[in-house]
Amino acid sequence: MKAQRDVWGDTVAEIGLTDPSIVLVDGDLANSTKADRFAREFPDRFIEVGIAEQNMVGIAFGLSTLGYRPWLSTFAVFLTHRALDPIRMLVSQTGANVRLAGAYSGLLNGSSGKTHQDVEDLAIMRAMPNMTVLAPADEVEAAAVTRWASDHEGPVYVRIARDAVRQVLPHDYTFRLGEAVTLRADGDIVLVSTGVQSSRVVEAADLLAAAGIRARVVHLPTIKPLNEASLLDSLKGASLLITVEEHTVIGGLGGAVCEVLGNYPTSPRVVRLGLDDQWSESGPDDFLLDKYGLSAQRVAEQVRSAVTTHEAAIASSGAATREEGIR
Amino acid sequence: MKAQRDVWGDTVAEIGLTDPSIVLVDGDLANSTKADRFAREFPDRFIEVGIAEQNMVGIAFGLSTLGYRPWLSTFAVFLTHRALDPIRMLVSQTGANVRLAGAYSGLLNGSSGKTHQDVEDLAIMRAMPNMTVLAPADEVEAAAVTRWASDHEGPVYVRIARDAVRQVLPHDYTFRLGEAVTLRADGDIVLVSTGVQSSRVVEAADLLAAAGIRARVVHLPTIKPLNEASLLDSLKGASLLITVEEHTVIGGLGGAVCEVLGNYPTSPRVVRLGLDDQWSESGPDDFLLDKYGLSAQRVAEQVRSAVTTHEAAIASSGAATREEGIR
Amino acid sequence: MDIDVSLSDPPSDARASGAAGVDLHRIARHVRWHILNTVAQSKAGHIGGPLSMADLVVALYFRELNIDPHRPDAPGRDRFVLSKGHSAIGLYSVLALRGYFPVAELATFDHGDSRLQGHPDMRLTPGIDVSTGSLGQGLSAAVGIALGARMAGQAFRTWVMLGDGELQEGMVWEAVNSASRFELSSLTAIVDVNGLQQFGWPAVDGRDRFDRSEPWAHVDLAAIFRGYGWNVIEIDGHDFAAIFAAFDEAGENARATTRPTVILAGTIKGQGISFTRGTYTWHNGVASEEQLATARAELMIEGETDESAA
Amino acid sequence: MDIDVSLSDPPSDARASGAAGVDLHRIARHVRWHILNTVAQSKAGHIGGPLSMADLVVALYFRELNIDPHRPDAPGRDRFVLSKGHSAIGLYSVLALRGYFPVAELATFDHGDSRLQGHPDMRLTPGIDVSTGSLGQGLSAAVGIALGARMAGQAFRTWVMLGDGELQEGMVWEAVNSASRFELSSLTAIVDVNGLQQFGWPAVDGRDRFDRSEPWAHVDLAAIFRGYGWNVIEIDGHDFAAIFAAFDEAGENARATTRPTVILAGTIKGQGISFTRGTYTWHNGVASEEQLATARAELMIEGETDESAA
Ligand SMILES: Cc1ncc(C[n+]2csc(CCOP(=O)(O)OP(=O)(O)O)c2C)c(N)n1
Ligand SMILES: Cc1ncc(C[n+]2csc(CCOP(=O)(O)OP(=O)(O)O)c2C)c(N)n1
Ligand SMILES: [Mg+2]
Ligand SMILES: [Mg+2]
Repeated sequence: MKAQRDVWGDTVAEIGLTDPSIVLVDGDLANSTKADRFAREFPDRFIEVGIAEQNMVGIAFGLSTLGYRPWLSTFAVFLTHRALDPIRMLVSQTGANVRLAGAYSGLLNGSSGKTHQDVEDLAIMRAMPNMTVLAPADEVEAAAVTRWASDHEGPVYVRIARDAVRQVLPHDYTFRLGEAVTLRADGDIVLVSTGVQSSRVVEAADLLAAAGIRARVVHLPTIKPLNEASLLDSLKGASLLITVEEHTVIGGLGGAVCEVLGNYPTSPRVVRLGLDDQWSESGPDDFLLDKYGLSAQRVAEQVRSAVTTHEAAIASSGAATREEGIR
Repeated sequence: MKAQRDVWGDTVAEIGLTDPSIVLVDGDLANSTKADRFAREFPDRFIEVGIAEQNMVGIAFGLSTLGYRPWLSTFAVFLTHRALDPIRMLVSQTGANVRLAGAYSGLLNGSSGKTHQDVEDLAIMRAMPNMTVLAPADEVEAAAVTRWASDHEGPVYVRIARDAVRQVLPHDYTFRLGEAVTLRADGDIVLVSTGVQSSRVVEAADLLAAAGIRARVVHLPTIKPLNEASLLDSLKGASLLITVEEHTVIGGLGGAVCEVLGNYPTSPRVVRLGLDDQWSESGPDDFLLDKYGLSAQRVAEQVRSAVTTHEAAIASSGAATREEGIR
Repeated sequence: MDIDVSLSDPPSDARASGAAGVDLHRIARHVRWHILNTVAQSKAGHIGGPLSMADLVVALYFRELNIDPHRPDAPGRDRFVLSKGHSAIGLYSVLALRGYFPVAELATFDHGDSRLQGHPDMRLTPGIDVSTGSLGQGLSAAVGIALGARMAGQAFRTWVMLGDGELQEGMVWEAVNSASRFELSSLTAIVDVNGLQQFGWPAVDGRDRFDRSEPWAHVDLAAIFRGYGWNVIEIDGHDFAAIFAAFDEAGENARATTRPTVILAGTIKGQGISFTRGTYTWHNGVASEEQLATARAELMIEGETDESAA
Repeated sequence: MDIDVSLSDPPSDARASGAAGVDLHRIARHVRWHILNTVAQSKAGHIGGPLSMADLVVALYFRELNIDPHRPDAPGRDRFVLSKGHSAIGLYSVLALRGYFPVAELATFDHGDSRLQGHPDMRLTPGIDVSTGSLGQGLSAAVGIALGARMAGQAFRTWVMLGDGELQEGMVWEAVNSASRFELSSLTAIVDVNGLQQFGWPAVDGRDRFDRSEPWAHVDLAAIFRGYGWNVIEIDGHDFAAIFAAFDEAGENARATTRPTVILAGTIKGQGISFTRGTYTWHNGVASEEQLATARAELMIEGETDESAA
């Protein structure tokens, strides 16, 4: 198991060997984000801006106008919140060739707590025109996405996790922009997830299988642009859809899925799991995942109770779709 | 017809007369946002911070810890983007008593163009825990919401429009947090809108009525917290639901509605109208509304074509719900 | 469209009329006219800031910058970032007179489907190097450009125009710090110190009498820039001789020092037209027919054509 | 829990042992021990920054601030904002020894469901006036507090502790500008100038040898603050006599001038423990059992109890 930040740091350093246009812009966190590997290899292409995230974006933009292809790296929350206005005007509105690596995304940041957690990045970056938004599942996909983004023309935001998760993708995995990736094919209860949470959702599916509930697992590494056809295809035959994300339940993966399905009135019910519109706290990873409902165990529990509610509703209405609702 | 910014400026100045805890923090735009009225009346409670939006938020927060109830005012985009990190940490995470008035929201900002347009504020602010997000329809509701927010304990974001729209609410209107407001009761095609766009949607409904299409209009002044029961109630009997917002179609009103309806598999199809995930430009109001599909005329057109598509689908499937989809 | 100028005003100093026979005073008058007139026709736009920086931008584009209007994307060109993007119409007027696009196109300013957006858009307008409009971001972009130029072994210089109100934006100081840390002597910032911003602080006792105090009255800007390790030059931003002396010094600094240079240019907001001069109330505004007539007379536009201005 | 101290170290200067018979040196030793030990037990947290500011925070809470640990919300109390919020454990240790909450509670630092969050949370911890953690925001909050105090006719003073790396954040300079514009002499900022941040710039040639250069080497911080109209005091931040002299001067400034005061306190990152001292690699870190033993010995904790420290 290798943490995504390690993979990102190694991969960017590796790409730097062959692509001299790659430069790295740091916000005084290179030893946390693992940008320090690039710094050691390519001191002349490593730009330490210090604790000034807005300025980082401006400098990266400026470099991009000369043909450089900058990666920016700092904690996700300081990109998506502290530097949002420069990202909007200088990167998104101009379509600049800037890659944003949001490190320490989600809940798990080494006990730093809510001031350092980014549980809104997907909602914020997804709303921005011209922005590609990626959230890899594990070490394999983190490497693939880092390579893909390095080659891509235009703004990209990549959600990078601090701590390692169980690998769920094969070593020869190929990342395809927008495509849904089915990690467990079984079942008409479909769990849709993104980022490293997908790894925990696969574990949850295993727990559910042990309890006799078959659940499909669909992983969406691309939050934007979504390939609707691919998503719909992966959801075929679903009777209940449960989105799970290490992110607020508002406006992120769950929101994106609901927006797509809104077009299809007979689509399955969607239950959204994630941070329940609340701030969290400091604490060890296991504690946080457990308390905020994102551990494999807790996801499995919540799926079980959603299934029970769903089946009761179907039984009482005698129909495949629920009676209650807005009709 | 009175512009919302005028109403906001007058109302805050009026409240200042009786409530000495109200202070106003400006970002060098008081003569645009109409905070200058308060400045003239209460120079000792008017705090000019200058062009420093992050600092505005920090200062307002500091004042709130002493029992003051600050209103902040600048262009919406410089609150929701430039000052997002202080809003997150100092206002949202602490639940501080701070009121954010986002002026010149949406597309229409006196030809300033995309660098000054805020078409993501609802998506961004809605994702933030503890944040109340309001978007009044007209001058009457702008006054009501300004009063409500002035009394409210905790963080509030209010979307304020620069230019006047046709009044759609009665003078004795009472704002109730979270509640859906039905502006046209007729029809099973339901247009759901928010902010000043609701006024243009009422006009669109009139145009549609003239063309023989009855459309209900539901206005949601509260983007967060949504009162689900009230929303569902207002949507009863809907066969097709069309959300319309002067905002990106991603993550805002349309997103919120889709998230709620996701729970109800037999709910109507939702078509989302608004800025189509693109940046806009400078231009006169009418030009922009027309080009970007938000004028009454253009909304009516799009509704008509959505209805045609919808009816064709029903006819060909012979069912009340569409065949195509993910089943 | 080449520069083709008939000299009608006597130049007040040698540099203001140079090799190409261009009379900068005259060009600046025409620029000022286009600012007021274009905004009046478009019924929206800024006036005071474009007018205060006009002489500086004319001096840059007609004498100082290494640019070619026919090759606006030439890799080796000097870069100019209008960080105070709300003054776009001032820059557009200079670019048009300099030949980047037809003067007639100014009439499309702020219209729909126009290349001349309310704030500068580098993807639309020939000659615009960086998109701006949200204040405080241009210097960071310029730092990135100047740094990239050095990394790429390019010799061009990078110029930025900032507003004095804009300096309140913290991001500017992040960039000021980086510029000297990275020893970017090829970077020259000009601050249009016109002593006013959009609303600002009342002059005396909190009552608004349409007078306003210097936004930086309590602050010693030169000392701050020096503290950050910058070269500082203070001049009258309406005096071409002083402007060119400052440009020369900045050029010398670029060659001979490791420090970026800031030119603190004292200007008057709304300069050049009697009713817009020295007041924050003309930060933006739409002139009436009568006011346009007054301005035309004051700027001595009558009988001159744009073609003859540049 | 009242302050009850047995004097065991000879005080090195008069002020370090005052009316209450408190030995600040000894308290500071215990604070340092709690910083290292608590983080080691919690397996996460910052070390270098908490250690460098320790003497200053001890001096504030045990001598300078007008506070009462039993009434952490008293309206007239002096306010303290730890803008460099990552140094929370340093402040928590001082607050515990000062009697705001039991010393034993330090063991809950960074645990789930704890009042002692990784970064200070004003809604959870008694004695925390402002939530911080995202760098650069504390001074703005303090400006708002000091301004509000003046508006409300309250006489208390407002103190802020900033990191030297933190000063790179532009929002700090927005607030610096406001503080002097609003003539907030009741505001005192302390900068913990420990010459290091988390990663920073390599000392010599771009190769990383775990040495780092002064983040502000190219900058004259005192000149900048003076340029903004602040009173500036420069001291050794580990010398209690110098610290109290600076506090006295800041108090005098609060009464006699209209300018805010900044104390640029020269410190050493990781000060007080041999292996954490002077290196950026202990910005954060978890000490081994062996390292803890070394520190215990160096800090002379053996045989002393916390209860006897404060
Ligand atoms: C971040 C940001 N905040 C606010 C504004 C709105 N605004 C446009 S111009 C202006 C005043 C600028 O003053 P100054 O920089 O002194 O420019 P000048 O006097 O040259 O017009 C303001 C507040 C903006 N464009 N960007
Ligand atoms: C806005 C923001 N950016 C980055 C960080 C991550 N971070 C925490 S501490 C630190 C270094 C701080 O250096 P300094 O201010 O000098 O503190 P000290 O040396 O006293 O620890 C960084 C970059 C942060 N907390 N907030
Ligand atoms: Mg100005
Ligand atoms: Mg430091």
